[in-house]
Formats: sequence, structure tokens, C-alpha cells
Amino acid sequence: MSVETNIRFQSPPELSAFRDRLSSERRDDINRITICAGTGCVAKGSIRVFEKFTEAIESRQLDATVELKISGCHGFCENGPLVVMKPAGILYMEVRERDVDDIVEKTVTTGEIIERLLYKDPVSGERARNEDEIPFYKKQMRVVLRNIGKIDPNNIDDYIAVGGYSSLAKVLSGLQPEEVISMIERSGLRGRGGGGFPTGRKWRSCRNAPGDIHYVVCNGDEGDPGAFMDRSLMEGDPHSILEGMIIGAYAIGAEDGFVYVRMEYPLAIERLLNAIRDAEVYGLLGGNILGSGFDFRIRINRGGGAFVCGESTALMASLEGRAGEPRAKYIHTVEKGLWDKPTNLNNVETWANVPPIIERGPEWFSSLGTDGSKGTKVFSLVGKVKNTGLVEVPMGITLREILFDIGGGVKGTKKFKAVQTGGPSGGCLVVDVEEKGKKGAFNLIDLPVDFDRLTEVGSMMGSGGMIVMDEDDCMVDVAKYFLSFLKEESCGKCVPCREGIRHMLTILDRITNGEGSAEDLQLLEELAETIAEASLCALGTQAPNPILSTLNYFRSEYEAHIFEGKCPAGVCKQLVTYSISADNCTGCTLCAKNCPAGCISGEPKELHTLDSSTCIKCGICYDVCNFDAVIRR
Amino acid sequence: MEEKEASQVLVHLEVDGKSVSLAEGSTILDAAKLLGVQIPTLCYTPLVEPYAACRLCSVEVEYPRGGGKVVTACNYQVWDGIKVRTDTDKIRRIRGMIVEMLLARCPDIQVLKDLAEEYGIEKVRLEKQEEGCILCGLCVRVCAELVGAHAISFAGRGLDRRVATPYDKSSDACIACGACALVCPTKIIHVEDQEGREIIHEELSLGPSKAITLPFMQAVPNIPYIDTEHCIHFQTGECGYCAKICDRDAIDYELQEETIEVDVGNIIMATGFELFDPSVMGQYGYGRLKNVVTSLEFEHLNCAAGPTGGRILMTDGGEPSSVGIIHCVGSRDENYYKYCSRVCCMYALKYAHLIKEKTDADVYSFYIDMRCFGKGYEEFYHRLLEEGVQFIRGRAAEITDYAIDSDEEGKLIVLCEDTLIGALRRIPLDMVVLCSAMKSNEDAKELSRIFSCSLGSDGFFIEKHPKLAPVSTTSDGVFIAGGCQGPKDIPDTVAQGAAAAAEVLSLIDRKEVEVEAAIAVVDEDRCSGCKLCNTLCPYLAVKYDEEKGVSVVNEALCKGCGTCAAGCPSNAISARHFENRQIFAEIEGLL
Amino acid sequence: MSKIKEVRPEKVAEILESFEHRVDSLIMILQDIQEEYRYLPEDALRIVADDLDLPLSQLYEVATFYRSFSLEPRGTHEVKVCLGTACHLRGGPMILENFERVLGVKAGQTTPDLDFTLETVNCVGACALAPLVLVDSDYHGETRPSKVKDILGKYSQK
Amino acid sequence: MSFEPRIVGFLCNWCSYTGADLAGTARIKYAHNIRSIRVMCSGRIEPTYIMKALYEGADGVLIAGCHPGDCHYQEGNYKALRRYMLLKRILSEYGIEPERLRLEWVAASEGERFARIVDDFTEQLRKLGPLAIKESIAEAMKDDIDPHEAHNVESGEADEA
Repeated sequence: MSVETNIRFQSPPELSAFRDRLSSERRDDINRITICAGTGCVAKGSIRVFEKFTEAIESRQLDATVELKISGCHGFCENGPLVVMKPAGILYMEVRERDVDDIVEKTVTTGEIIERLLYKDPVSGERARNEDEIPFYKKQMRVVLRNIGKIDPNNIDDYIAVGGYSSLAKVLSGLQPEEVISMIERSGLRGRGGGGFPTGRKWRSCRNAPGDIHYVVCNGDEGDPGAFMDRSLMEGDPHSILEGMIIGAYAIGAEDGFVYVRMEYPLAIERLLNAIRDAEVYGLLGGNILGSGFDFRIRINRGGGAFVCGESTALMASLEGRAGEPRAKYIHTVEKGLWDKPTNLNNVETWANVPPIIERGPEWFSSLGTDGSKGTKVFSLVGKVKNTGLVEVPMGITLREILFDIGGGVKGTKKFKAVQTGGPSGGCLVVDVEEKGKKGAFNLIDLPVDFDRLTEVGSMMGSGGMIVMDEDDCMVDVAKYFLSFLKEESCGKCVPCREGIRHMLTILDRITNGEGSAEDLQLLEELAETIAEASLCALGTQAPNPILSTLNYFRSEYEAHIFEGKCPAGVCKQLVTYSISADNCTGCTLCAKNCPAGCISGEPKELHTLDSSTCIKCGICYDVCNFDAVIRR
Repeated sequence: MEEKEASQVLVHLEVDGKSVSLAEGSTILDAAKLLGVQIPTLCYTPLVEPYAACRLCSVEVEYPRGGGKVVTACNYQVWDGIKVRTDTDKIRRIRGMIVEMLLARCPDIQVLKDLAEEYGIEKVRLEKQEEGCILCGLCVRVCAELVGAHAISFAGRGLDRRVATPYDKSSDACIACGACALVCPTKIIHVEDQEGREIIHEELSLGPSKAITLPFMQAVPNIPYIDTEHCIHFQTGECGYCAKICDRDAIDYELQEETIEVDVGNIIMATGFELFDPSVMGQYGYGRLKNVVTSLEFEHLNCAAGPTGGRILMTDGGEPSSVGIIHCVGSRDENYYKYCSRVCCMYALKYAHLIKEKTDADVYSFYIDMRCFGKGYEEFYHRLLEEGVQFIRGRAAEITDYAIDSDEEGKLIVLCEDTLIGALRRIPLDMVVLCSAMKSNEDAKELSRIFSCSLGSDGFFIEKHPKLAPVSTTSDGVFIAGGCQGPKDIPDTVAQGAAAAAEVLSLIDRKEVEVEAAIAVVDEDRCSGCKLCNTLCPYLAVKYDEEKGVSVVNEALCKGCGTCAAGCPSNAISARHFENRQIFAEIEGLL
Repeated sequence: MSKIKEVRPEKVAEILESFEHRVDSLIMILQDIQEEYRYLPEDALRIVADDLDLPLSQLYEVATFYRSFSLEPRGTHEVKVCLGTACHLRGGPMILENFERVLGVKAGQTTPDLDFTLETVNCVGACALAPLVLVDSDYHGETRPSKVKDILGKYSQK
Repeated sequence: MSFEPRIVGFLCNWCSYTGADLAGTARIKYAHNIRSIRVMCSGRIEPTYIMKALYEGADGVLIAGCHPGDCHYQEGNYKALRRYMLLKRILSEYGIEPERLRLEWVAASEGERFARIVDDFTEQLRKLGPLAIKESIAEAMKDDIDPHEAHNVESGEADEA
């Protein structure tokens, strides 16, 4: 849906006049069906559902009274594709193509609700009509995600209609750059990329850095596995990021901006490019923005596939057409960044927080969250959790509320074990509800979540990835996973990180193969000290966190692997054997058929046997068996 | 990298308890150097920007307002009030672990073994590899920032990171300057000869090993010169490190050679001789066979300031076990130079003595006649005989490397006729020195034309008189001395030098210059002013005088050749002492 | 279809033009070349190096640093097994093992017939579908070791 | 006794005269027929000297100078070459065989060569036989003027072409 091309706002009043015209034309009487088109739902086929809806509407000549829209990611990916029916305010879940005719027949024409598509509360079993009734949304406070689900990301008019670019208009119609910076400082906003550096102070020192050329960069590299809040922001509400960057550029005095997006987010890149094009057409970006004489251009740059480019100096090296190698930050990037010019780099979520602060004022923003960490934070709740998805909560909310009230607790029947925050450089925290008082077990369930408290307990905020683990997850294996990730992603420049991580991983391999020894633990700690103290960039200095935190909270598991040669969680292959339980096996022969190594034998309907000597532990039998007859210990 | 012009703002800090102040922008490493505090480095060089990849130079920094952290000394810029500690337990542990990691990567690199000793690493507990390169990036950065060739770069990421040329092909950007080999801390980069591209052997590079060096130790003036053919700045426009490091700002790359006009009264030509290039004599295999060297090259080997520091080495760096010296290479030879070069016999003896003294090699000398003509020369020859040098009288016919039995394998075999025992002999040797002839300079012809002093058939300048005026030439004020007048040894050359100087001094001392006796004179009554004589005189000594309307001879310039007299249509010019009358009288007298 | 194409200079020039010869767009330029030729041929790199006035060694460094580039021709279809944390926990490594067994190549390699390239990738942001496998741009959510064969089946004819 | 031609040689001081001197010091045998006159440079030799020599009874005249480029006065020998070329043409008008005049370049070191030139010139003149121009002029002009004054007649010709 391209935008009318003849409009170009010459001044802020023209923009607000256009906004008023839009809201007057907005007809609330007609039905509006919004289908979620975030990566998660698209992967589950929401585009095909959208096409089916279009067909169904046209075949029934209802297009006059029904408006179809797509939207960004609501965050409830577990139950996608999501469809929201307005004005009735009904939220349907896991809508398949075959359900479309039902919905149009019943809900659209007669308003009847289809029970099976409603959200079913796993505990109480009741059905919930719309977002407000679902616990997943109830406890959330959506600031940066406020527009997502309500607007079509490809349509600038939608964004303007809900108040978009009003902050920019407010800034350009009288606010001095100094005032804008002091507003951000007063708001207490801290960087959402992971470091938590006060944004206001960063803008001020960038503005004061000598040099006539300044750059503004948005870090959309989001390399942390299990984190996708930046993705849904870029896909769902690209204009809020652009507006934040334009305000930032005005405050700092920059004329060129870059958004560095990782190549694994093609949809985000497409949405951002559309947004930039539309904003330039409307005179909200490019030359002489809103007639204020302020020029600012934004370019989108795709990443090349390197987690290390999430680090600011490595990102800038990548933008300069070089390998993504970090450099020492003794000279800050706000003084000497991109091409040695002062550069202000902030994360996607940080930029998205700027318009709300300007619009509703810094006092409102600093009223949210704790005294050290202001405002809200978007977490991506993944792993063995019931409600996988995006969660925007005020800082200071406890882990219990996030994991249980919003997250719905552990998926399946397994017991809750731990949660990992801060990505590969973060730490693993024990939330072992029952086993209180055990040595080293801390019940952090009621830990208020903010920058400083997470760092205190040995993890860190990071980008906001929160990975839930249950009893089936082996902590040593998780630590090994993060280390092998960092081994792949280390840029290889400095010795402690390149060589140190490799050696830690070899030791962990030894331990998970049952060949570990007591000295290995000692060597691990020695290596950890050098890597943490002497590495050049955060990837290195934070790399030992997963090891140190799991050693600290789960030393018993390490000892089990070393001294008893057993993997309590049944994950580490070398220490695990597959067998078939006599009482559960029904002889359905499914496992025998699928076993690639052919080591399962037995007559149909009879108890099957598994020859563990030839078993290659590929896990297919455990996976296909519908009767839990395969035991993995 | 210390800034040469120190900016005014000084920073005060403490390193290991000693306080120091230095220019803003300097690093902890600079401060440590000032105080003589040792901080180990591997990937640091003052030649280019610090890279801080090896982290070995980590030190602890305490901030004035409290707090602090571990930083790398090579690139942490100092600021007021910080306290640096370079040798705490934590730092020693960190450096120890870094060395252990590097040693695990490169087990047999000497520089790492020494560091391991210093930091008490007995056993490497980590998984070993067989690498040689510690990926410090010095070679890559020097090649890019200093040399500006960009021939090599890092390739791969993380553990597959390595130093490589694009597509691992031999790079056409590489100018074989050897800078990477020089800076490599583990010394695993070698400069090798490829398709004849000019290379510099560390062991035996007869050329200058550095692009800026003294011509030779005793050079006057004793000032280094830039060999623009090898200097990186003249190839890529980059580097310029010598200019940066010279605190007298004495280096200016834009200086060009200038020719300066100097008016002098006398000229002494001491342009010396050239050594005959024996490669044209195919039978001796110079330039084809290894370890066949000319006498000048052998002299260079013996020179203490030379590439081998005075040791007599073969091209593979080993000491020869047997050396041959062949006299009269090109001299006393019908096809090349008939004359005897006079000096070879004596320096051949000197070389034989040096070889006997420096190595325990056998020495063979192939001579025709042993010409020991000077004072003490003959006695020196007899001393050599006692020292056991083998003298074979007979011109060496050929040097070949084709061995016909085992003990000739890999040797240079000299085929010669020993006239004293009347037999042909094959002498296997490790090295052969060719005493090649002394010949006149290539540009002697040019010089003789300029200074109009004639050349003998052997190409050397001809003295005015072989007995009575050995150092003067037919042109007054032009004198010759040394090798350019003919082969001679140092005593004779020095004597001639002194003689030429004496001649010049006597001329200078006399203040006035004797004018040529036989000069031309114009009879002004008969001169019609036709100016024809002006064109005839090569020295422009005859000029037309406007007022008098006649041509006049400038006595100082006229050399007395008489060409003008012969050409004057009205016989107005007569050449004194060769007037027509006198010539006619001679003709009549003769017939 | 997957034969190795000859490098056409005007095609490379066209790509450079589309990014206005900007050095900061180098990665995108190389990605479009990789898209066109399935790998980064040396002649293409030399053309880019001259055009952007960069040393060839710098381009080689970039070409070997980032995962999206390859110096050998990649398969027609790219199978990316997500090993993000969520996918790892929900059985990602097991699925990778099975892909390696079926395709007969290790992660990061290409099948001899240039049909499939097997890669691992760290989190594409659809953790709700863990464990996830991407083939070209199609998402295959909640895959199971046993489903590996039929996923590949869909692509082998195309 | 065969005819012994008399040759007058004009030798330039720097090259040919020194060459001749070298032939002497090197004890080289060569024909005695030459009687040489030293001039500072071959450029000094006027055509009148040659005519005088022939007139006085010389059977042949040899001009010897430095090799081109070797002249002590740079260009003297070039001037001699030009005059020699012109003079040769005039001689035949006097009835004198041009071969009786010969120009040679003899360097200071070419004693051997000088000797050979003299021998060769002598043989050549022996074949030509005596010139005795003086008698034939006297014969032809018996009646009017005294030959002794003849040599004062100015006979300049333009040197420069």
C-alpha cells in the first residue's frame, strides 16, 4: 500500500492537521481484521491466512464493510498466527486457513465467537476473549511495543494516526538540542543494548566532541541467540525507531545516520526501507525536515553474519568496509567512532524509547522502573516456557511474575530448573523453587529484574533474552553450548579470547565425555580469570560468565559428570544410554522402523529390545515413541 | 608511538611507585620506557599504531578517584593522577596464562620459551597445536600502514584466522622489501627468491642490508645515504619512518641531485679503475656456479663491517674447507687485457694468509709468475710457502661442478696444468676466488674528451711523459693519479696522489699563470673585420671588437693551435713561433 | 541450474552502481555478488577492489571473515539449522546430526552435486517454532529428527 | 738505384708527432724518406704550405693529425680535413696527382701505425715517380717571370665552404 505521493509537510502544524484529517476519516463502525505478520507468525503461515481472508471477504462482497490489515509481532508467538477482530475486540489464536470461512461466516456476519480459537488458560482451562483477559498481556506495560498490533508497519498513515512523529514535530517547533538532551538525561533512560550506559550522558559527550561531522548509528545486529525484541520492533513499528533517530540526530547535530541490521532479518530490512522511503516522501526525513532547515539521511546496512559486530567498535569497522574487529575503547566512540568521527551508537530499543519520552515527558518515564533502571524493558521469553514470546515489563518486576504469571511456567510436565539471561555473555540463575537451603542454591525467584541487580548475582541484562530451562537441561551442556557459540563467533584478534575459549571448551568436552578431573575445574577458573580480565572487548571479558555462574550455582552437576560419570539431566551423549522400558512399550514397531542404525529389534506387539553397543544415540526413537517407552539416562 | 613534537600539556602519573610526567597522548608503555620499567610486548612495534592483540603488556591501573582495572600498556593513553602497577600477582598470573596459551599454540618458538621461563611455566597443561604464527598481526599492519603495499591480510575468523595473501596466490602487490620478516617476533617469515625477483639473503647479501645506510664505515663525509631503489618510500610513497625518528629533521625525501658549477684552476683525475667482470669468461663459471667470487667480493667478505662481519662464509652460510685463488683472470690474456694488473699476486697472497688465519681450510694458488716486486713482498711470499699454501704454477683452464668421483661431489673442481710437474690436475674446492683484471673505467673515453687528455690503447689515461711527467697530462692544469693512469697498488697510488697534489700546489703557489707562448696575434691594419676567425676558434678566444672594427685575440684563452691563422683570408693573424715565414723556411731547409 | 557462472564485469558494475560505489555498503555489494554467482569469484573481487579503490587483501579479509560469504560455490538450496539457545534446548543439535547423516556432509559444507549447502545459524528470531530449520527463505518450524528426510524431499526435485 | 721519393710530413704536436716519437723510442724500422715538420695542430696547416713543399721538390706531402674527437684543441683536425678535401681537387688542375697528398689520423700511441703509413706512402710515391713541379713550371714560363718570387703570390681560397 503505497502512500499518497503528493503530500510533503512543510511545517509541524501541517503534520498535525493531516493527523486530524486521518482520525476524522477513521470509521470505527466497520469491522477491522488484523492478522499478525511478524516472522514467527509468517513462519506459521499467517500470509496464507491473510490471502484466504481476502478471498473470503471478496467472495461475499463484504469488502465495503470489512477492512483487512496486517500488523507486527504481538509477542505471543507460541500461539501464532494471531488474528484480532475489531471493534468486537476478539483475539483468535493458531488460526489456520481452514478456520477462515468459519470466522467470516460466524464472527464477522453474526458476531458469534468460535470457542476453540480462543486462548485457553492452561491452569484454569477458561477461555479468554481478548488481550486484557489473558495473563500473558495483563501484567505487561507496553511502551515501545505500544503500536505493534494496532498499526500496519508498511503504512506511515497508521503510524501518524496513532500520534506518530508528534514528538519530532514537538522537537522541531522550538526545542533546542540542549533541551532535548536534558530531557533524555532527566528521564534516566539507559542503553538497552546490554551495557546500560546512560543515554543522555552519551548524547551530551557526543555532541560536545570536536569535529563538524557527527554520525548516529542504530545497532540492529541483535546477535544474542534467543533474543528477537529488536526484530519485532523493526518489523512491527519501524517509524518509531526512525523518529527516535531523527530526534537524536537533531540533539547531537548529526546529518548522517546508519541502521545496521543483521542479514538474518530480511523482513525487518524490507519494512525499514519502506518506512524510510515513505518518511522522505512526507518530508519527515532527508532534506529540510518539516521545513526546519535540519537535514538528516538514514541508510540501512546489512550485517555480514558475525555476532561480534554487535559490539560498537566492531560494528563501525564493519561499516567502514573492514572485518568486524573491535578496537580498544580507551578512546570512546563518541569522540572517535565511524571514520574517526564522533559517533553515537544506540540499540534499536533505546531509540524506540525516545519518542514516548519526548511525547509524555521525562518525569513520566522516570516514574516507571526502579531508581537505578528507569522505564520498561522488552524481554524475549524462550526455551522450556509455555508462553514463548515478547514481554515488555517495567524494570524492577520480579522473575516470578515474568516466568510464571506472564510466561505461564514450564511447558510440559518437567520441573523448572533455571533461567539464563544476557545472552552468551550472561549467566545462568537458579530459580529452583522447591529445593531451598541446598548449598549454593539461591531462590532468586523474587529477584527484581534490572541492570544492577542482575549484574550483582553474576549475570547481566544483556539484550533481554530470557531462556527458561527445566530438569531435562544439563547445565554443563548449556555452558558448553554458549562456549562453542563464542568459539565460532570470536573475531580471533586477541589471545585470551581466541585461545582461552578454545581451551575452556576442550575441558568441558572432556568433562561431558566423562574424562574430566578435579584439576580441570581449577584450570577452568584460572583460564576464566585471564579471559575476563585481559580480553579486548566485551565478547571476551563476559565469555566466562556462563561457566562461572553454572560453576557457582550448579557445581554439583559438574562433580556428577567428573566423579560419577553420570549426566543427571540425561543430555550429555557419551554418558547417556538408551533403553526400552518393559512396562510402557506396546510393540508398535515405530522406533524400529525409524532407527537409522537398525539396533532396535522385536516382533510387532511384542516388547522391543535396543542393542546399546551399536546405538549411535541419534535420539529418533526417543522422539517418535508416543508411549514414553524409550528411556534416556 | 612517541610524538616527536611533544605537545605542551604534560600528564603526571605514577608507575610502580615512581612518578613521571610526559606529554598527553603518550601511553603507559612510553612512561615505562622513560622510567626503565620492563613491560613485555609481542605485538607492539613503534613503527605502526598499537594493535593490543596479544594482551601480554597488561598492567593494573588505579584511578585517582578509586576503582581501576587491567588495561594494555601499549595503547592506554595516560591521564592525570593514575597509578600504574606493572608487576602485581594478578598481572603475573595473567601474563603467565597468556604465555601458556601461546606456547600451547606454538610449542617450539624460542621467544615464547624464554617468556615461559620468566613467568615460571614448567608444563603446558593445555591442548597442544603445531602452529608457528601467534597472529600478532605485526606483519600485516607493517605491510599495510608502513610499507603501503597491502600484500597480506588476515583471513578467516576466530580459530581459522591466519595471515594470507588473497586466494593464497603469490601476491603481485608484494615488493619483497622484507619488512614483514624483520618485524615477525617468532621469526617464521622468510624472504625467498621467486622467478628472479630481487631478494635480500640474510646470510650473504653483498648489497646494503638496509635502505638507508653508510656507504662504508670509513666514508667521508660519514653521512648515510638513501638507496632509492630499495627504499620503500620511493616505491609506495608510504613509510617515512627514518624521517619521523630523526630528531634533527635532517631527512628530506624531495632533495634531488644537483650539478654545481665550480670554477677551479686545476683538476686531478683520480677516477680509479674497474674490476673486469669475469662472467664473460664462461670457463670460470662466475655468476653460474655458487661460491665462485671475484677478489672484490672476497674482500667484502673479510670486511668487519661487511654482511658476514669479517667471517669467510659460503653462500649457504657454512665455512669452506678448501679455497682456490686463480691469478691473472683476464690479465696477461690475448683475448682480454694483455697488460699485467700488477697487484693481483700480492693480494692473492694476502687472501691466502687470511684464509689460513681465519679458517683451517687448505689453500691452493694457481699462478703464472709470482710477481712480488715491492719491499718485503718476496719475504711475505716465502712466509706463505711455510704456512703450507699449495702454489700450482699454471693458468687454471676451467672450473666445473661435474664430479667424476665421490670426493668431488658438490665441489668446484679446478682443471689446471701444473707446469712444474708437467701434469694436468683436478683440484676439488669449496670456494674459488678469481683475481680479475683491473681495467679502465667505462666512462674514461668520455672524461678524456672533456679534459682533452688522450687515452692509451689499454684505456688508461696517458701521462704527459712516462718518465718526466707521470702525473700531468697534455692539457695544462689537468693531472692524473692512481688506477686511472694504469694498474697499480696502494703504495704507488698514494705516491702518485702526493705527486699530483704537489704539482697543483706549485701552480697555485705561483699566483700568476704562465700564458701559452705560441698564441695568435692580429695585425689590426690588415684585418678586414670579416669575423671568420671568430667562428674557427673552439675556445672563443678571438672576438670582434665593435669600436675598432677588427677582431682581437684574448691572450689568456688562446691555446695557440693556429687554426685561425690558417683560415684568415687576409693572413691578418699570425701564430707566434709558427708563422708562415718560419714554416716556409723549414720546408726549404728540408728539401 | 547450479553450474558455476562466468563472471560478467558489467553485472558487477551494475551491483556497484546500485550501491552508489559506497565503501560502507561493501558487505551488501559482496552479498549481491554472492547471490548472483553462489560464491565470490576472484575476478569479481578484483573489479570491486579497483572500483572502490581498496586493496584486494582487505576484500579477501572481509570475504573470509563474515559467514554469509563463501569462496567455493554453494549449493542451489541453503539448509540452515538454527542453533540459537531456544532451538538448542529443544533438540537443535540432534536435528543437525540427522541432516549431516542424510546429506552426507558436515555443517558448513556443500553436497558434491552442488544441490544442498548445510549451514548452522544462530537464532533467526522465531524461537516460538524451535527447533527451526530454514531452507532458502522457507521456515520449517518445530522440526523433529524424523522429519528431516521429507523436508529435504520437497527441495531435491526443484 | 731506384727512385727515392721525398716526403714532407706535417705532424701535429699532440698526437702524430708524439706517435712518431714513440715509433722512434720503440726502435720501429720505417722508411727514411719522410722529413717532418711539427705544427701545434693539423688545423694550422695552410694549403700554401703544401703547395710550397711540392714546389720546393717534395714528391708527396703527408698531413697527420689526431683522430677526430681526440684533438687537443677540440676541432683543429676537422678544419684540416675540410682544407684537405678542397685542396685535393685543386691539385689535379695543377697537373699534380692528388694521391701525392695524403691525410692520416695517427694517435700518440700508434707508433707502429705511423711507421706503416710512411712505408706505404713511400711505395706509392715510388710508383708515381718524381714530381719535379718546379722544373716543369720553369720550363713552361721560361720567358716571363723569375720563379723565385712565385712563392710570394697570395693564393688564398675560401676556407669555409
